[in-house]
Amino acid sequence: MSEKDTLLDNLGRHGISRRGFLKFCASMASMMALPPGAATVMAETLGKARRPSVIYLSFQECTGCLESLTRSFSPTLESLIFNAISLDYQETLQAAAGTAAEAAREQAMKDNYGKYLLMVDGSIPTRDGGVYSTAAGKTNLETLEDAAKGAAAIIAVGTCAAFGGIPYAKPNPTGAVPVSDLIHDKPIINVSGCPPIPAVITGVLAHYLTFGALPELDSNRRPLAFYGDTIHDRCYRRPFYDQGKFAKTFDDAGARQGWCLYELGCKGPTTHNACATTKWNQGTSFPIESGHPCLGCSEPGFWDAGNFYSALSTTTAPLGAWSGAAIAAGAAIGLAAGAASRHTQKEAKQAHHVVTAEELKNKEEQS
Amino acid sequence: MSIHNDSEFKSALDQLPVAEQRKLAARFAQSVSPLCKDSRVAAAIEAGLQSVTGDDKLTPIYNAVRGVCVESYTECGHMADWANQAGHFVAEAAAACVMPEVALHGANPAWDAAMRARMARTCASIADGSGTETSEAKNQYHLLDEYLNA
Amino acid sequence: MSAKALEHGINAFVEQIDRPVASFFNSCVHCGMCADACLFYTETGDPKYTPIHKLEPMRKVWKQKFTFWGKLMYKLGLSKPVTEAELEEWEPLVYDSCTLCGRCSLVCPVGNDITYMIRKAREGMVAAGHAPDGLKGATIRAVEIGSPMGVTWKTVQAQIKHTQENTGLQIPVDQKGADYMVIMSSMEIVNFPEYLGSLARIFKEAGISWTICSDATEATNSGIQIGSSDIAAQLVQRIVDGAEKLGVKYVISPECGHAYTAIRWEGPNLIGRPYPFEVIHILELLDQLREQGRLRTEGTETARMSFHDPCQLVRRGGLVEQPRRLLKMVASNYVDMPDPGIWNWCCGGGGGVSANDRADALQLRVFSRKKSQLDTARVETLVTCCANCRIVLEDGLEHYQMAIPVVGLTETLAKHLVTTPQETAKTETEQGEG
Amino acid sequence: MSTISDIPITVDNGTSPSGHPVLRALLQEIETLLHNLAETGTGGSVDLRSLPLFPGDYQVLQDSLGQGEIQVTLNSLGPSTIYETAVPGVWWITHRNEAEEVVAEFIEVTRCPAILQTPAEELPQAIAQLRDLDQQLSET
Amino acid sequence: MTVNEILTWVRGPAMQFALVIFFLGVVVRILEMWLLGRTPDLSLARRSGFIPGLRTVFHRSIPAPGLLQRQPLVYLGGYTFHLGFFISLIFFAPHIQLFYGVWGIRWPGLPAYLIDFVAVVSIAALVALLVHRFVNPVRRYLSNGGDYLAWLVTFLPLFTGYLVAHESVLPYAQMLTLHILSVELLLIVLPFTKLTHSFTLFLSRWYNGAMAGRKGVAS
Repeated sequence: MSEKDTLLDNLGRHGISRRGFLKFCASMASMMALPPGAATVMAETLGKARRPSVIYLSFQECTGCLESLTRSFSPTLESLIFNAISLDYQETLQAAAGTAAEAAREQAMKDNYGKYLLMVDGSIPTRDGGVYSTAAGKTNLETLEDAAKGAAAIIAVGTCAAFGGIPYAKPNPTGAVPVSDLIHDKPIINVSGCPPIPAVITGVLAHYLTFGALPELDSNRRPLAFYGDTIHDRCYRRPFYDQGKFAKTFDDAGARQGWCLYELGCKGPTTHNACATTKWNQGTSFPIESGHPCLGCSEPGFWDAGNFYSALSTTTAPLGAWSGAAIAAGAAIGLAAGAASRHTQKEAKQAHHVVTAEELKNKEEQS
Repeated sequence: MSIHNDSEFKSALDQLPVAEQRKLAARFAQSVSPLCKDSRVAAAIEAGLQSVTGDDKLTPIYNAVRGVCVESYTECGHMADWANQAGHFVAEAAAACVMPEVALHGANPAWDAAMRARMARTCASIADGSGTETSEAKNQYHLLDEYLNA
Repeated sequence: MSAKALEHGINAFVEQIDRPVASFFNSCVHCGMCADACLFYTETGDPKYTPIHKLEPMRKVWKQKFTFWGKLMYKLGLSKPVTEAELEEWEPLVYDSCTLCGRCSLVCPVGNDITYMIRKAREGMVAAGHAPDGLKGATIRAVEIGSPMGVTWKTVQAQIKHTQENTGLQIPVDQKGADYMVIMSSMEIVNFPEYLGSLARIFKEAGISWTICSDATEATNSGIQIGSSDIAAQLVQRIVDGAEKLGVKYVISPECGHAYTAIRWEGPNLIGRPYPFEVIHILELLDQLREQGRLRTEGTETARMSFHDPCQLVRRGGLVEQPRRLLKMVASNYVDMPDPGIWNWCCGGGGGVSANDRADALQLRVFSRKKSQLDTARVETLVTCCANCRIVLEDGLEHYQMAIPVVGLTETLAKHLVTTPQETAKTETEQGEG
Repeated sequence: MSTISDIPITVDNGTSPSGHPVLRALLQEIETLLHNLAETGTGGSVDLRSLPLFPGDYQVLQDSLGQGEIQVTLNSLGPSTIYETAVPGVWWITHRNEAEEVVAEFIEVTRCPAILQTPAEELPQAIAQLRDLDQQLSET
Repeated sequence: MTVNEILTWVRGPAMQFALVIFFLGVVVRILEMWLLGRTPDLSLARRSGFIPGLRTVFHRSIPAPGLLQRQPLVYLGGYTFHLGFFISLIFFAPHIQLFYGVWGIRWPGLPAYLIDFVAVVSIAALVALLVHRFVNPVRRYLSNGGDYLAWLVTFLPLFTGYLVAHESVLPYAQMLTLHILSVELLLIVLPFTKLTHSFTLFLSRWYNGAMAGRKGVAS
């Protein structure tokens, strides 16, 4: 593939007609919840877009994100986009390994300095100088800092890269942090989720390629197009929530009738993601549709947000013991206070002043 | 006939029509009237003696004398002035003479006046320190005798 | 007044605060419901007469001495101690505008017995020298002469003599071993001597063995009105001594309201021990006699009669049914006023208010409540059984130009008493049942 | 349990409760778009996947809109079906990928969906193609 | 810290803190009151005050004769928000989940729209009572900072709770955070304000009924 090929040429080479491309853009727009008109705009600009260089770095991660990204029965539109871009470095996918691979990365970074997109997957350990995750003798910390320098923008793929994820969860032995904690001078997009929805990543890429800019982000730097609504807002079971019809167990009548899973611990109301509309496994369904409460995996600190299976309205910490202790302490203090009061009373009794007729007389005269 | 005790006294009074009961009441009151200087009281007694009748006439006189009664009460917790208290009972007696028909409800003005007059006398005796004056009853029997035999 | 006095006052507040008081202060939510139960508020519309507000100084002391937060604030100097000026300001609220009638205690949604607390608050007020002169005078006379109205034994003797003359009955005096000892309120000696006569006649018919005690004729107790337990105890002690000397089984509390509270409910606590005798109110006794058929009446009053429930006897004393049962014996045309029984409205002169000249105007003003009650029921003759209520009612009726005679219940009964000249005397034991 | 089918699971493609609130809103949306089309000539489209529909709701919607006269199948990047519903001017467009998985589903309110029209860019190429054909024929 | 992390904190450590203060405070306040003791009444009782005391504990919830007419708002408003507060506290499904999580027992809840209705009515009642506090001479005269604080901490949980269910003002997570915070505020403030009446009320009523009862009066 040569540098000046446009995306459209590229697709054409794969026997994709303009109609097909229009269809592709339509589905992209649909995914990004862009206004219907946007499809045509995309078709025009995206068609002319040059292949951008992408560096994909994996740090403390489980490869789940990449799996979700590449896993599918047949080449999807998403995978086509990947063909369209030049994925110049991806340890897991590329054939090259060892020094050759490192060299390739250095090269790509030099060639496209300031232009390439940096995709990061996994959190970065910082404790003890970041020794807990290294590749080719370089700590992830160093690798990220180098790669970030020349990046046009960074896409943090998955909750680990975006918010720290599992490594970041208490007690966080490796001192793992999200990308945004380390890089402050580059635009960062968080595509959170454990794993994130593949279409979202391509969507973000498509948007970047189409409009040459990052999409609108929320306060957590997530693209609003996908993270604007909560699962709860978009959930087809919402009417049951509004009616107060809740499944109490995973196999009761309520569960079979598709009632709301709030009481089974669904974090939908506090989770921003596109699962409810984009769905998973090529649009088959999403967790709630298959009867399981949302875990809130696209939200910061979701691992530490209490039991997956207890409702949002419950407490995330044990109360019994604390209350018991408080009562005991209260009893102790109360007894002390009571003793003090009794003493005060005793003193008052001793200091009692006897009212006599004489005294009243005097006072009567005075007044 | 003549009266020797209260039961005779009362039954004799009860046999009289109200108009005459009033007149007698006035006489009983009159006999202790020196114990009270208030003109409203004197007026009431006078009305009784003149056997004024009709609520339209009685009511204003009665209200006036009731005023004296209430003013002259010794209120709870106040030092009792027995001379004044005697006056109070004279006023009460006087009030009995002129009590309007509507307020009577079968009461016997003469009997009521008699009782009050005696209290007045007792108070007076307490006031002068003797506390032994008891002749008022006899006096009232005498007055009744006179009246009946007149 | 001296700082010492203030200290005495606050100390007295502290002495008075117990678990119920703390519970009451803890429970108050300032809903203001007590205001609507208090005739001093309903008739004047002045919020300062809200009952719970009358306790502000004592509440402050409670907070500062007995609550976690209050103690803290006090130590930090963030809440200032009760001042002379405050007591000065509250004196009229505690004495002039509260008759201890207990109506507020009956409506408080959280169950605060506000009257219980105001009675206690007066202990502090008087200790600090903040009691009305009228009450002081009455109290001094009660202690020194033996009667707030200056009634002496000599005076009582005169009335006894008078009564004997008029009833032809012997009034037993200082009779050891009698069942009942009669005590009276000065009011009954001074204004309503017919009370004694009525007792003599009724007891004669019922064959009751009774006596008067020359050392203890006075039933009233200015001590509890002014709020000094020290003095109240002194006065109660006189009666107890008299009763114990004569070895009576019962002491008969007179019609007078607060006297009953004093001798029946507060007495034993004041002297710190139960009595070896029982205290029975005259109406309680009469009602027993009625039940036993030993009190028989003839004829009835035709006037439209109603009964004014004295607060201390009914709401605070528990004599709810007896008065009406008795009155209905002789009233053929009985009618209840609105809010009868424990819900009755005070005459406005109880709790020492009538002894406090400063409160006269206010007392007459709030009588408008009684007026409206009487008007609604179109009462022709008003019966009550408290000498003080009686005079306060007369005052008010006169003030509002209402020609409604007020009579005592006992004498009204006596008036209709069935007298059987030659009745064989009952034996002592039977009389004991009385 | 020997096979998955032995597991007693009943899939309930329930429809949204109480009178299809979402569907009714959708129909009103379509109606307004039809008004626009009639007045201004431009309609609009509704992205069905952005709606919180019950699995069963799609069926209900499809059944209520019905089938019109035209049905087109577009074969590019997988089969897409485009048909006019029984309501003239209301088109149902379903895009699938090679795996026949739905990638996008719209209702488009228009006289003729843009995707059916031949792209202008391809006309020069079309002319060239014809010229070639002519050549081949003349050579034979 | 992001919203969800704050929410997690509010659901955990903050709640622990609030409960500790609550229990500590309540126990101290009750003991310091209880230990004041009281001298036994030596007067001869007409009957035991115990039963009359119990009677008054319940009977005092009924308005005194004539007062419902004099103060309809205070009574009806009072009933409404008290009942409403407890109904929405005890019968709202998410709350039941909370109790279930703490005590392991649960009970059937009420439909959300019912709770909604109850909450709205209670909020209205509270607002009406606040206004009444301002305009009514007696209430205005009696009221101090403590009264308004108590009103606020009672009002907030109901109000924020309602908004959680209707994500009109803030998104669910933010509103839920505020709601739980308001509840924690209530827990912390309760022992040190007039809200202690929720505990002492019963003792006060009992004393009132017992003291009157032993004299033969049904108070």
